[in-house]
Parts: sequence; structure tokens; C-alpha cells
Amino acid sequence: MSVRVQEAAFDVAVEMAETTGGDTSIGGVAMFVGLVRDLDPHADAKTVSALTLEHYPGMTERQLESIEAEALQRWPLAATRIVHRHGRMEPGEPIVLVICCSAHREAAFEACAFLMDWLKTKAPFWKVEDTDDGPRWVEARAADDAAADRWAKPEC
Amino acid sequence: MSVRVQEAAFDVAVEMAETTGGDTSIGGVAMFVGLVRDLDPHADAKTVSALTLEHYPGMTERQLESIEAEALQRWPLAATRIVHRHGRMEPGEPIVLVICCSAHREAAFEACAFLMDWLKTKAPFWKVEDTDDGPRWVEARAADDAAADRWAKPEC
Amino acid sequence: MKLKYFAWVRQRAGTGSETVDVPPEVSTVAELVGWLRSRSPGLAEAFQDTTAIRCAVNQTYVEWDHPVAQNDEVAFFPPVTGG
Amino acid sequence: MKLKYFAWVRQRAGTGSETVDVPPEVSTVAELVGWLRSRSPGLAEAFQDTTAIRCAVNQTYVEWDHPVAQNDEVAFFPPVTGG
Repeated sequence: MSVRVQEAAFDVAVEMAETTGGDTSIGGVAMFVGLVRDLDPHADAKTVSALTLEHYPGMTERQLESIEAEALQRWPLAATRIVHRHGRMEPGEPIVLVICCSAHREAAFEACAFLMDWLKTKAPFWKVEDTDDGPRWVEARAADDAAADRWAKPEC
Repeated sequence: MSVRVQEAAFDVAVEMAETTGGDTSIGGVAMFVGLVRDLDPHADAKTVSALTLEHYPGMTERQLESIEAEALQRWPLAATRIVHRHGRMEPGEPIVLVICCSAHREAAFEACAFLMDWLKTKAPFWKVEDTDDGPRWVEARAADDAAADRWAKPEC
Repeated sequence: MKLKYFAWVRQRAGTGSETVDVPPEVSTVAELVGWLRSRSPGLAEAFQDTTAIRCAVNQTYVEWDHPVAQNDEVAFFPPVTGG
Repeated sequence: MKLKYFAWVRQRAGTGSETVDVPPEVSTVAELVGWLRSRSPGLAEAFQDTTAIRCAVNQTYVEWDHPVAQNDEVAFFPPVTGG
């Protein structure tokens, strides 16, 4: 169980090695890295020159730990890690990293997708984009709520 | 589009940087790394001291390229990479890496899971494990066939 | 009571955090918001449309009928956009 | 015809690859397997249970009724276990 909120960038290979920690019961590692895009995917597609992530220190860590604990309860995971950056980032820079290790790839994949969906809807981060028209707060996507909701329903 | 079959280990951070290639339209990178486990997951759970992967040079690359082309057709992906090792590996070592980059995380996750399911059932690799009882060829899992089959069916 | 504001709620409120003495009749989040609106034009603007605002009491998401007490940390912010 | 064997098929056949002249009456994979069985005890053992063997002609998976010709590369192997 491992959660970090930091301004600094991260190295995926180092994070993965620390997370698996030489545990040879692990057969699969699913990872996701979110990157800053240069196009606002919402509405009118302005060019984004930079992104600043504000968060709620204290609550952020609590929320990430609670999401991670839920993943560990729902799937047979050997290790997990969430690293989320805050502060100013430029297009192409990594924002978030989720790592899920398991004996089996299905559990690793599902838990990783679950954590990303919940991060998008529950972790107290807010993005402000620097666009051609000046700074603009990113609005929450209904699609993200729908993605998170699917984990609350029984499988079809 | 990028497929490699090699004996050498790989660095996930280097592979990810090469795959995204500074493309700032990419918002999400889903990755999967398969590792050698020290327990044979099949049958009677012998301890595995090493694994040797044999493959069919020529056909392997063709098969991986064809699987990758199918993923690129089915999902809006900005870039993909498959690196599969052959030869002798010890527990904890990486065997396979799949990277899928997309503007959206759903496409990246799905394509990555799809590629892994197909690799398990279509790529001409064969594993022989060194166990306490001597070397033993790993048998194909019915669960892997089922996992690959789900991509051929309409969603429920 | 410790109040925290984030993102555009913070910008409109004109501050990221403040410590206030709330009147005794303020016992829920909704009542707190009503009282805050009367405190400054910035807060009135911040809380004009509360459908776009979420609340956490002591770092846990709550609904608008949740009770608030003098020693609570109460935070207001827009729907989150992390990841 | 170029033949290739992998994994335990290779071990039982005693070789990883060989080039053979097949009789003209061998025109499908199934007929090729029948002919191979008669060539050596190792090949007979390798092809004893063909339900556990897959075939590729010119590096493409095929069924047992697929035609084979003199210049083909024909490979036999167990179900794959990569990843």
C-alpha cells in the first residue's frame, strides 16, 4: 500500500521496481500514466500551454489511501502504488501513475482501471489550463462519473 | 507500430518515452509487464527456479505485428509497442511489455488488455520451467483461450 | 470553524482558508452556506450556484444536510478533475 | 519441404528443423503427419496425440485439411504459452 502526492516528476521503471519489490509471486504488473495533453478535450478544443493542479493536502492522501484500500479488498493484489503530481506541468509531462501487481493479469488490469476511474471522480484535485484565451478551470466530465459508476454495479 | 522480440531485458521508462515520442495528443498510457513467477500457477504448484522461452523466429514477429495492427484498427491509439523476450529468465524478471497510448484512457486500457489476451493465445512462444522435478513444458490455459475469445464477441 | 476553498470557489471567495466564528443557529452545511453568502460579495458570488459545489467536512465528502460544529474543518470546491 | 518443430514436439522429433522430399500423394497437413509418423520412432511419438499439436504453413496457423506443397515451410508445435 503506497500513495504519494508530489510536485516532482517520477520514473516509471523506478516506481515499478519499488512496487514489485522483488516479490516473485507477481506475474503481472498493470500500469497507467496520465499525461498532460496540449488540447483541451472538452468543449472547444483550445490549445493548452500548461496545466496547474491544485489539491487539498491531507484530504487528497486520505482519499487516495481509501481508494487504494478498496482496490486491495476487491482484487487479489500483491502490491499497488498511486503517485499523483500537483503544481504546474507542461504538455507531455506525466500527471499520475497507478501500478497494480497481481499473480494474474486480469486482477491487475481491472484494479488499475478501477483506480483511475475513481481518481478522476473522487480525488480532490482541480486542473486549471493556460489556454490561448487565458487560464480556465477544467470542468468535470460526465463520462468520468459514468466510468466510476460502473464499478458500483453488478457485472452484466 | 512497433514490435520487438529479444533476449535482453528492457527498461519500462525508456520504452514508454520512445513510444509516446513527445506526442502531446496522448493523454493516457496503459502498460502491462509480465514477470516470471516462482510458482507454477498450473496443477500442482511446483517451485520454478527458471523459465526458458522458445519461439518461432519470423512467425513470432508476423503474429505480433498482425495483433498490433488489429488493435490499431479497433481502438483510437496514438502509439503502441510490444516487446517480448525469449531465452532463459529467472523469477522476477520481465518477460513481456505491452504499451498502448491514446488520447483517452479507456481505449488505452482496453487495447492493452486485448493485446495481452491475444499474445497469450496466438504468439508462438513456449515456456519450459525448471522445477524441483526437472524441466517441464507449461501447458496452455483454457482461461487464456476464454480471455481471448471475449474480444471476438459483441459486448454484453 | 476552519473553512477551506479550492479552485474557482477559492478565487471568488478571495481566500483559500479562513477561521470563523459561526452563529449558533448554523448547524448544517446548507445553513453555513447561507450565512457565508451574507458575509461578502465574493462569497455571495462563490456560492451563487451551489449545484456546482461539493463539500467535505473533516476531509470527508458530505451532503448539504450534514451537521457542522465549531471545531470542524469545512471545505468547498467544484467537482474534482484529477488524474 | 522445410519442416520445423517446436517445444516438446521438437524434443520428441529429435530435431528442430529438417528439409524433406515428401511423396507426391501427400497433399494436406493431415497426410503429411501420417507420412511423418512412419519416418522414425521419435516422429511417431511426437505425432501420437495430434489433438495437442498446432500447425502453421508458411508462418500462418492452418487446420489439418490445409494443402501443403513442396516449397512450403510447415511447422508443428503445442498450443502456445507466451506472455
